Amino acid sequence: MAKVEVTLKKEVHDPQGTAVENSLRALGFDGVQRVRVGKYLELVLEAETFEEAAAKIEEMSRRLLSNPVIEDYDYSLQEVE
Amino acid sequence: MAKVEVTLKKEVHDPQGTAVENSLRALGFDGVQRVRVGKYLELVLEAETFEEAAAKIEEMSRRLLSNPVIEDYDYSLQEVE
Amino acid sequence: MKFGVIVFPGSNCDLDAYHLVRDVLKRDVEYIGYDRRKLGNFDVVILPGGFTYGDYLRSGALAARTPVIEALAGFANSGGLVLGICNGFQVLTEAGLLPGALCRNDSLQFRCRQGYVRVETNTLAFTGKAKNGDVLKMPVAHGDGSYYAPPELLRDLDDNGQVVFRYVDRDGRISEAANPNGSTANIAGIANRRGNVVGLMPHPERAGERALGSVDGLVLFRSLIGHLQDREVAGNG
Amino acid sequence: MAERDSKNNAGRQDKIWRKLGLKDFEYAMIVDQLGREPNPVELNMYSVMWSEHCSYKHSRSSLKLFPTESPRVVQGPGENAGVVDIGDGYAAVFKIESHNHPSAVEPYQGAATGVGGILRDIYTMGAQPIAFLNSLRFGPPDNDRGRYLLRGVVAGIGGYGNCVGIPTVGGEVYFEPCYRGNPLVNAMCVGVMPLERLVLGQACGEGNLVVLAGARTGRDGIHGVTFASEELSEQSEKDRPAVQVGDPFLGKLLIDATLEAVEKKLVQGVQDLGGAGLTCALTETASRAGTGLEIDLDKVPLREEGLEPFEILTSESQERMLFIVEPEHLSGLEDIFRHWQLPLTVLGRVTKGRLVRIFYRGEIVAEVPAESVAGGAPAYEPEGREPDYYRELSSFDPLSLPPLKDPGRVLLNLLSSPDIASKEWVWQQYDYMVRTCTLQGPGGDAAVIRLRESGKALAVAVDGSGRLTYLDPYLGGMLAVAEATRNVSCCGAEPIGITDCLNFGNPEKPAAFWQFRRAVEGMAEACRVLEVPVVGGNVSFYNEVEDEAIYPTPVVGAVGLLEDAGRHCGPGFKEEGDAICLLGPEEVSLGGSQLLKVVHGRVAGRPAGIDLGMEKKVQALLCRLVARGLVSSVHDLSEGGLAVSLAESCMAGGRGAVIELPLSTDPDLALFGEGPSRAILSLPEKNRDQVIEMAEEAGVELRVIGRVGGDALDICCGGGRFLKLRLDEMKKAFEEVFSWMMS
Ligand SMILES: Nc1ncnc2c1ncn2[C@@H]1O[C@H](COP(=O)(O)OP(=O)(O)O)[C@@H](O)[C@H]1O
Ligand SMILES: [Mg+2]
Repeated sequence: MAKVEVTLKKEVHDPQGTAVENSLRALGFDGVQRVRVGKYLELVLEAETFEEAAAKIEEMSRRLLSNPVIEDYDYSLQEVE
Repeated sequence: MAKVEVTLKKEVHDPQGTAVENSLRALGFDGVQRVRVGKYLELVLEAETFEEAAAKIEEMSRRLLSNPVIEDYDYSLQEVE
Repeated sequence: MKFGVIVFPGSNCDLDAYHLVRDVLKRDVEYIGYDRRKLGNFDVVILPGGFTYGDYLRSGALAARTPVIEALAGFANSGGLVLGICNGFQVLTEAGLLPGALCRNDSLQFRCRQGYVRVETNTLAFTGKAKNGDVLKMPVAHGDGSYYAPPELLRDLDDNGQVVFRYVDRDGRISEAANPNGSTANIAGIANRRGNVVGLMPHPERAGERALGSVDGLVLFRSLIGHLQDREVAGNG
Repeated sequence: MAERDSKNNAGRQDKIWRKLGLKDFEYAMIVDQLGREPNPVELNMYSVMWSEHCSYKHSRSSLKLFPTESPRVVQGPGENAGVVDIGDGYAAVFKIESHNHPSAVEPYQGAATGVGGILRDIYTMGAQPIAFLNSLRFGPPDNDRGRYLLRGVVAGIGGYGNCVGIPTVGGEVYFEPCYRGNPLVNAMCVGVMPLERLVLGQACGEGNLVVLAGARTGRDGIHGVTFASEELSEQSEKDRPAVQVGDPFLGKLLIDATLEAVEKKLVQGVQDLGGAGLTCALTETASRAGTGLEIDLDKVPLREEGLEPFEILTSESQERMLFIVEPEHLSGLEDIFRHWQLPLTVLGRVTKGRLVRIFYRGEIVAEVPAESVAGGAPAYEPEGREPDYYRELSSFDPLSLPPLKDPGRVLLNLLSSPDIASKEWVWQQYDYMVRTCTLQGPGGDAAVIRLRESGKALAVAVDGSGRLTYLDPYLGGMLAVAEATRNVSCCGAEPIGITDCLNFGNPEKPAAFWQFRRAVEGMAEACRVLEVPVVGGNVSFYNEVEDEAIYPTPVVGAVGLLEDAGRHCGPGFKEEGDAICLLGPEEVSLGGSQLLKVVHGRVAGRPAGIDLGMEKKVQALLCRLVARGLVSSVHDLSEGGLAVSLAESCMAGGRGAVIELPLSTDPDLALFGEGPSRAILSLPEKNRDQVIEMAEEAGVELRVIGRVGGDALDICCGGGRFLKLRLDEMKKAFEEVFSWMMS
């Protein structure tokens, strides 16, 4: 299984993050300094090796799961049966 | 910093996941068995201890970041200066 | 002269564009299915508004990866005229046929309202019948319309006259209140470098009949028709 | 087979029907109708279908009071939506439905799936959906939870409607403390179709195939109808399975595919899957057609493994449709669904006899008479008793309050109160223009949608009355019908039918049932006199939290026909110098008024009564005036009375007005008193005599009270001035408060 995190690049304005930040403050949570909101994807896929899986996920992330103009991605892999 | 993942509960239909899954297949990625799409949040917050931070994030996740009726959440913490 | 309207799963302004071309402008128009691998013989291809694939993942992202888009890219590369309206604009940026990206409205809400745009360049096939500075009344209706371009790209767009429309108030002034989505530099529509692919968030096809409150959107279509007629004349002579 | 199962389980299922919401007496009826004890699968099927939501057991006898016929009615209540002939071979199809309880626990998805559900009811009939409306009630938006609900519900309605590309053109939003824990979310959909395309939800034709299309079936929404048939409690928050996630993308594909199948005449019957899922769709279609069904549950495409037969049968997974198809048309249907990449599965076939027989892994797991499950539930005649508050509140005399000191201030106050303030914050989140047929969108008395095929137009409005129905249920019922139909008349359209959503408390409580019964009687009476049939609707009971019920809230969706789309009228003053007239009776009251609520914080007194005969004359006159093009604007008088309506007409047209009221006027009553059957008109001076004459002929009072002009609303009386407010200050009060409140 791959867990992919897609986040807005730092330079890109993140209104959702700001809104969550404000709501948290309004709810009385103090000490919140910065919130960014992105996407989280879980993909279950078949692959022979970790390397193969990683290559696949890389490519999926680049070609579909993220938009390189505005987003970065990161992922982690773990084995499931 | 806390990284929070909010996902639809397993039993709940995830239209986004299904659409991404179909699209990946159409792009020729084979071996994709299941995709779920959720939210990913990064929060920078002040806390004296890890326990305090964890408690805060728990409460935020429950009260604002997710709706327990349809969503689950998970999080991890790491120290930043 | 023939217009085509691509119908993706989840397009929903296909009907409106089709109706405008056929019933108001009285021109030939045909729907193009999303599963087509060849476009056929069209002079202008419209990517209509709507929610292709539900706009799941990102607006326009999944539609931008369908077979018909490859055909469209070929069409555009050989100089064919392509107009992306609203979701169509999003599809074009996702497909890399237009630069930049469309992000979530800064209000985080869907916005449907009448508004105004200013024509920034009238040297394109799409705006030939307008004057620079003309103010057009056209509605917007979208949730992800905030145009983003990194600074270098922004400069390029300006330098090359690729910014086609900006959000303005009724008097043609750029203002925050006139910007429905937080778009960079009030950008409402852009062209590719070559000027044959244009995308805009507002809906010219909803501003084509008096009964609907505005006919200002017609100038885009009339410009295209004029351009094609000139080309025919030039071709024949 | 089924019988043996039930014997085996007889011991174990010890009163399990109670857990499923059935009464002992109802269980006995089931055993009687079945001729044996039901097995657990069958019991689940009965329990969902005999829930209040599906069986209307407490409302059925009252609903019989509604007139349901007119020369135009093609299909009244009993099918998925009502169908009314609009000439030229076309019909209007419409229905309203509640999604209150799901919206209370998950506002976005609750509202979104409410929209998806009512949408399916329309295209199930073969009609192209052309408009959505919604009627919403919340607690005051002065706290986070209230705002959270409002924000989520509005986003959910927009999220679904915008995505499927059907414009949301109208609605209403009100705020009262009684809706705090139990908001009301009623969604209405209107469609149009060529009459010959009408298909019904009937499983006709022995040997025809039963086909399921659309989304896979999962565990979501199991027993959703039971959830909707109980009071909300702490437990509801945890009632996860009752909430579904909508998939508007799939919804959009299903509309297109279904309508194409209907157009090509490939389907004999169509039924959407909504409340009670497959069980409802199967037993209702069979029962309507008087046929039986054989269904293989193994064929149902599942989203996850391990669903039990009862779960498959009662799941409320969204975006699914059932088709009855002649075998030779199956491949045609498959082609269409394949193009849209939609799953389509043959589940079984139509049989002789009236049994629905369900197979699972080669065995019969349920065998039930369709009519018994779908229509065998008891009809109760609950006891009704006038509640204690009723007389006490009616005896309150609002005129005993001290006179207002500064009517101008009061008007600004009213304009910025959440009930009256502009709801643009809401509707700008809805795409009200897609399909390019919206001639008048939100913000007027009714929305006007043109019909490309005929040059005609439909006017649609939705109106409910909670506060007034609370104070006087019979009157409130009449007023809801009168106001909704008047609103379409104001645009110049003749009301041709209504659909209603009855939101009430627990019908097993005599006070709540009394409210219900009286309101229905009032609505029925109004429909009779106004000659508008009820062609469909929905009842939502058990709108209570911790014993506190909502105001009894009947909501009426009205549809009107405009012969000429080019001739419709809006509320805004248009021309400088136009005469302003007040049309309709003089009788008004401050009982139950917005003035009393906003300024004095009271909900009490007797609302002004209604003369339904006069209402009818007023509506007919309005239609004639607009049809002949004699008036520049028409605006209904409702909440906030004359002053608020005048202010709205000024703001909508961007023009001021100078008003001179008759000498003997009591200012508070004249400015802010509320009463039915009234409207503000503006008209060119040259039409004045003709309009006065037409009003006289119609037997309707009409007084010229001022003229359009200037940049202020200026209301005088015999040399004195009641109030003068500049347009921009009124606009500020009216337009800004909502966004400010919600940010
Ligand atoms: N208040 C009402 N007034 C008129 N008809 C009603 C009312 N409530 C329900 N009905 C009718 O009863 C039938 C069953 O309603 P319902 O179970 O809500 O249908 P569906 O399952 O298609 O949503 C429908 O034809 C509906 O129009
Ligand atoms: Mg139905």
